[in-house]
Amino acid sequence: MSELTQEKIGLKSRRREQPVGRFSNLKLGEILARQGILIAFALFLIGFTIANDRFLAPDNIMGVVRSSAILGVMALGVTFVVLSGNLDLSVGSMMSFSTIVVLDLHDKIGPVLAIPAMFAMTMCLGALIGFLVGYLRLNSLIVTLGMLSAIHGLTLTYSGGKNMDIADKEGTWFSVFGQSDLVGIPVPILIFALLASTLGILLAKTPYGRKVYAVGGNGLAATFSGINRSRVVFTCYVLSSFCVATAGLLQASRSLGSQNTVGQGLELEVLAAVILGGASLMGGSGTIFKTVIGVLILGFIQNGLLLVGLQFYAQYIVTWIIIILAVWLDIAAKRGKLWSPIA
Amino acid sequence: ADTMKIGISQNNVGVDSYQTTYEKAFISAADANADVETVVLDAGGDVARQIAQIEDLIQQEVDAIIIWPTNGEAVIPAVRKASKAGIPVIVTNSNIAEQGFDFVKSFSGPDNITQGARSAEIMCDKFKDMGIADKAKIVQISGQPGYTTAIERAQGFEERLPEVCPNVTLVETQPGDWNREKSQKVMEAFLVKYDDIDGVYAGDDNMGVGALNAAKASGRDGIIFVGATNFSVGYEAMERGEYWGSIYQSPVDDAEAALQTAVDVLAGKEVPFLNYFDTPKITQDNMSNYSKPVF
Amino acid sequence: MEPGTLSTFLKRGAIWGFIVFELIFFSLAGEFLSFSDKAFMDLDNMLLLFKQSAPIGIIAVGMTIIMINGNIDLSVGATYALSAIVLLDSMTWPMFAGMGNAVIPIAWGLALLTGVVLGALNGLIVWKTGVDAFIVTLGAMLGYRGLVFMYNGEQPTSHLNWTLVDFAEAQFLGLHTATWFLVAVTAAVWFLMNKTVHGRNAYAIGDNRAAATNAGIRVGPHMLINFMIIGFLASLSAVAFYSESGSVNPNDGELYELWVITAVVLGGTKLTGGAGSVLSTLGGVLAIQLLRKGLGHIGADTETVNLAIGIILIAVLLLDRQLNIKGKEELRV
Amino acid sequence: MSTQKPALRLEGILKTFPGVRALDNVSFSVIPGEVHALMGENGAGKSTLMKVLGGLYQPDDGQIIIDEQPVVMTSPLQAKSKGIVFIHQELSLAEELTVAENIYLGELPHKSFGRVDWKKLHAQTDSILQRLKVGFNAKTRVGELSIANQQMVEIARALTVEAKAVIFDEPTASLTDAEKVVLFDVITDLKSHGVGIIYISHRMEEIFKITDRISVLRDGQYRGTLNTAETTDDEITQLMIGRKLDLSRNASHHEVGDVALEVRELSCGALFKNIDFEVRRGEVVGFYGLVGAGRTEIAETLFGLREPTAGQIYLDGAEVTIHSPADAIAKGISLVPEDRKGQGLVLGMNCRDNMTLPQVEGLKFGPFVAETDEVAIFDKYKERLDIRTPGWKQTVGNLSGGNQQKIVIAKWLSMHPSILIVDEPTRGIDVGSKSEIHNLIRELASQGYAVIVISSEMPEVLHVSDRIIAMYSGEIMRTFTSDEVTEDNLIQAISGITSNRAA
Ligand SMILES: Nc1ncnc2c1ncn2[C@@H]1O[C@H](COP(=O)(O)OP(=O)(O)OP(=O)(O)O)[C@@H](O)[C@H]1O
Ligand SMILES: Nc1ncnc2c1ncn2[C@@H]1O[C@H](COP(=O)(O)OP(=O)(O)OP(=O)(O)O)[C@@H](O)[C@H]1O
Ligand SMILES: [Mg+2]
Ligand SMILES: [Mg+2]
Repeated sequence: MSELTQEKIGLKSRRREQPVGRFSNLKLGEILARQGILIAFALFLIGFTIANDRFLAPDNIMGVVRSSAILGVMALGVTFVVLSGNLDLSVGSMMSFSTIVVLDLHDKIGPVLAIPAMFAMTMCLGALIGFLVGYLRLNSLIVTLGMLSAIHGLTLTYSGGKNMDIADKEGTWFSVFGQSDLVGIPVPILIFALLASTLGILLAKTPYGRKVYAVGGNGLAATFSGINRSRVVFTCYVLSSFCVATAGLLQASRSLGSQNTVGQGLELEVLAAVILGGASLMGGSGTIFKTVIGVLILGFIQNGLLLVGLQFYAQYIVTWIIIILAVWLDIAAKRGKLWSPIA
Repeated sequence: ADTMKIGISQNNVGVDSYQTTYEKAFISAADANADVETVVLDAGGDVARQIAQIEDLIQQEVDAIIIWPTNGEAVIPAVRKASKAGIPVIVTNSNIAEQGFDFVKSFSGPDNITQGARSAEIMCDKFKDMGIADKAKIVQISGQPGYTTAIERAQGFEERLPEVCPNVTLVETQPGDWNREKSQKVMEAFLVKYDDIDGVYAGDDNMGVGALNAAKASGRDGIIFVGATNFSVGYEAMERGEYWGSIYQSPVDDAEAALQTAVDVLAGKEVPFLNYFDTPKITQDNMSNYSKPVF
Repeated sequence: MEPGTLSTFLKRGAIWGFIVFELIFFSLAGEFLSFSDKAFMDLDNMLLLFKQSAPIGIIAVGMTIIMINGNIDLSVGATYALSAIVLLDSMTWPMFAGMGNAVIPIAWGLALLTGVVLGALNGLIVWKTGVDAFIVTLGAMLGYRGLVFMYNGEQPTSHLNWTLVDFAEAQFLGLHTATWFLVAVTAAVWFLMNKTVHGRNAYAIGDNRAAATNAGIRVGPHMLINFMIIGFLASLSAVAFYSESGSVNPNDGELYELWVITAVVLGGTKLTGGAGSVLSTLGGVLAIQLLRKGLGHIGADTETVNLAIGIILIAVLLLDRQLNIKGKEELRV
Repeated sequence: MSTQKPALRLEGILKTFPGVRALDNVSFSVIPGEVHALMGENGAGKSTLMKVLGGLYQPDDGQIIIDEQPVVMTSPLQAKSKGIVFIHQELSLAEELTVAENIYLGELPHKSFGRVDWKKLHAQTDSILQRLKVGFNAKTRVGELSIANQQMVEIARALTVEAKAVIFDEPTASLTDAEKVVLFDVITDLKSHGVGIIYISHRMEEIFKITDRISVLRDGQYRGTLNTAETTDDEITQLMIGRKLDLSRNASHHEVGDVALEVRELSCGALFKNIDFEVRRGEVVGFYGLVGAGRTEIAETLFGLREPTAGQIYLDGAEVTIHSPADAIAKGISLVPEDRKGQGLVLGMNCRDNMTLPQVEGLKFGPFVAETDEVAIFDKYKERLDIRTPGWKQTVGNLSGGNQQKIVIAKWLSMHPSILIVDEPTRGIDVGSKSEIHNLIRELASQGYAVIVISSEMPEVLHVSDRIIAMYSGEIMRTFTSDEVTEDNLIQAISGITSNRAA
């Protein structure tokens, strides 16, 4: 690297008058308007509160957040994958895998060893996907769909198809992750919050986060900037599998027993939460904060509709409408126009 | 004797441990019988795939076909094809619609409607013991929408309950999709919404235990949980005294009955057309008579 | 583009190569592993293969258009189920009572109309709100499924009309009715995408939407029409399938969207739009169906089937990549 | 001329973007049969004005008048129907489609049932391509063409319709001289048919060669119109940037140092072969050649993006293998790539983050990115290169083309490389900034950097280089020192006429 500093090159400044008023600062109102998703969130919180006065009861809120935590933890990881311009449809199936594995190992080698062993196994799967998508550049949709199926087969083989349950449910401390409270807040919420803030900072504030955005925004430009695109994608999948393992731990600890299909179908819910939060499927845009909002929206929709007591099919229909309205409002606020400019 | 080639198309094996245990039991029963060779297929819950599998089995010229219908009516034309090809068809676990009876030799499996009815009786009897049969309020968590088993169990329960306990009210039903986690979420909402819940009927023990977990987490005691299809989790919860009762149904019996029926049909024996195997009530009171389910 | 240049054919060849591989593998493995006396590559079995590929195949052909156009449709499974309900239920409506078999074309028409309307609704929302098609149709996947359940609760909707069943089971020139549907749809869509202005514009929009807009192509109406086409094809698939089976579960067609998309991507259509071919999609559909059939033929159990399907999907991509490597001169990116 | 009725007029156009007033009460008109240049610095609002005319943006105020009738231009389609053809600054092509389909995009000729009339399409396209004297045919896939040829496809669109007015937004930015000649012929031809032409370019020599009048924008405001025949470089520049420009070469006579980069017998398949050259510290080496001569590929190889099939690379005398761009950066090499949108920028990212992307790993405060340092770097280069943006938060995709290019240059300058490779560095950059960049390149050299400049603009190569390497078809034809080079022998060398290769 050259010894020269910028000062030695002598950047002589070329003074020019900046035309006054040509560039004004963004106004507060505009900044608010960009957070359309928050407005949407607020709107239907109000709606549900009117429909059922128990909706905003602290217990209920705590309950919703707690049961959203598992989905939420997975969504955090998937946010990284989506930001890097890829998809991950294998998270549901992988979560079933980690839940089953940790429950099985709990009785065989004890929780202290079972937890790291399960994390290691899950993250190996994540690394495999990361290798296929990151280094071999295979299409992530198909790879992860294939892994969805393959990991399901793996789980069935591992468990012999049976439910997996901890023998001594009363006597194990393993339930702390899923069932106990700390300073009055359920531990799953704390774990979710901790992970969300850590990953949020990782994404927003560190060089690694910057690289994830760059790779998802324009992989070629990232490569031309000396970023190892393969490695970034690889780590995103490993990170995602770490989140999945955490979710599996929470799940296992919450119910101390599980079906083989505990995570089935979660992949689309997770993806919906991430997209609802405003991340672009094309990669390169989205934040952890928004994903958390997306997770909460989904959780509160489900809970709110149950509280209102709609038939389940009416819930489907209302969810449809809310998802589209929320995203519509979000982008309409960003572009400042209700209707799209598509010709 | 010549070996019998028997093909089976199951509903959706990966989805719960009942079906997986069934598959395992079926394979080992077939292995135990030197005269039987099997092709075990899984429709993954998809009617189209199941019909394709029946067509494939016909094309492979198996001697008999066992089918666990994904849809009791949609498979009728495919079953007719098998029957036209001279291949006897045995239906297992949940029956096909009457229109198709002409094309099948026998049905073997549990009676879902009776199961639902029995669950209602278990629930009612318990309420009577507790002296709240006049005012109890219950909620139902049903199986995956669209599945025959889910529909029939709910139907049996809902029809029988008013007959035995006319004053018990079923305040709300929501599906739990055979999924413990989903059921737990549904129950959490019920608990917020209703201050007064005396009983929960769940379409299977997995969901029942999910609901139980929700109640435990929110510290609500005194709720009577009744399920159907006693899983080992349910059995354990009964041992702990947290879960009241369920319906004892063994996938091993189910699988063995189906295979035996097929073998009998091929051997030219007379078999009854409706071949229900018994699924008794199991509660904390009589559970010592039953061994813990293996699944 | 005049399709079919040698280089593009070779690039798309991976899927056909894979089909050949499957045929050989299952034929050989079948000799040792299967107790069936029938060979895997039996003519009847191959004819069945086409027939069994029809439900997914017809939708996949539609999905190819949508994906070339740069969108995606996750609601096809629900559209398929709802059209099936309309098809079967309408035959029992009192207003058509006494019409005998004349009700069949009416029921078909109503079912197809359902698909077109649902597709149009998706298309309109995508067009007018500018919300990404992924989200619009993810929502619709739930919403349309809700309509399915609303129609008849959790009960299956059934109407067995044996005339219809016989028609659907019939074989003409050896091909089953459903196969004819698949063939006709593939041919029509191939024509549409390669020979007509609409098709070429759809390619352009998917390739570079800004360029298409700049050139004065009206992006919205094209997307709307394409969503109507896929809606139509989803219901056509239902018509072909349920004419034969006569009963629809409310959760039929679930996960179809994923298998359809898999087939389309295996066929080489880009998820980002602008490139793809209907014929290769057909290859993707056949490859998947053949895989299931073959695994059944050799008697693999559920775990193995799941594992094998997963691994093989990935293997096909690897093969494709290997075929497309340009050699040393390629940019290392 | 100005007595004639204008073909179209823009009056009092106002257009703002969040935080930017791109056009402020701008009026502008074109007379049939004239070539009217629109000039201004990067970000002055030229493209925006044309997009308003082309129906891509709706003005906040003002009106468009065509044939004395006010029109509300709501879509490109409508603009087209009014006879306005827009050749965009940024390539606007569907790469998977053929040349013919792209040229007639949006108006493919068709027969019954909406069938494309391929025969007619290809016949029409072929006749247009003949006029343009290009080496590809109607059925070629556009993605396979070089950037220059893609630009020719864009230009071909001007010939497809009965145009009233044709807008060329920097059509020559990626053309070589041969293609430019063809373009000018086309323009002359259109002109003779009474078409009004709006021509945007930063290249003075072109402006004087083909335009009749020149309108100037500055900071979104209209600054006046001049008759080309009656004006001078200086006068235009004065209007554009408000001061005079010193275009003389920074006569920095500094010592040339040791060899920093040495390349021996370097080959990469058929792309280039037996490349021998060296660059010393303090030296600017220019690479000149036709499109496809292989210059970019050499640069990419030096930057670790391609694996050479033979040959050696030495840095400061030691042989090295460069595995990846990250490796190249670590070894002190920077590359300003040719394609700013595809390779240079993450368009959805803000200006600051784009600029510091290659060094973000080095700008740390603990585990975090040191954002204040980043902003400082941004501010420094914003000032130095006069980048027009409301602030570092602006998304790069919203900048004008030239300002985007400046961000790319800043991105690599701020790395303090010991070897700097710039590929078409001033593509789309205005005269003021261009001379500033040239000065910067010279200055960098004088500070001891080794610089390679790849350019298809002869004046640029001649202006900045100490030595010039002429390439033809993947091989070095000759190396000139700045004293011996003339335009003629340079042109001969790159056309493969001379074959006395330099040692
Ligand atoms: N979509 C947009 N959003 C925000 N700002 C924009 C947008 N488009 C253009 N601008 C801003 O408007 C101003 C004018 O840009 P324009 O592209 O018209 O410049 P130009 O004169 O064509 O410059 P160049 O010579 O670099 O092409 C610039 O400051 C630019 O950043
Ligand atoms: N014969 C050719 N026909 C079409 N495209 C070509 C040909 N040769 C090279 N190209 C493409 O043209 C582009 C520019 O060519 P290349 O980089 O080899 O030349 P260069 O000397 O850097 O020219 P320039 O920088 O002026 O584009 C590249 O994308 C390359 O793939
Ligand atoms: Mg411009
Ligand atoms: Mg080049």
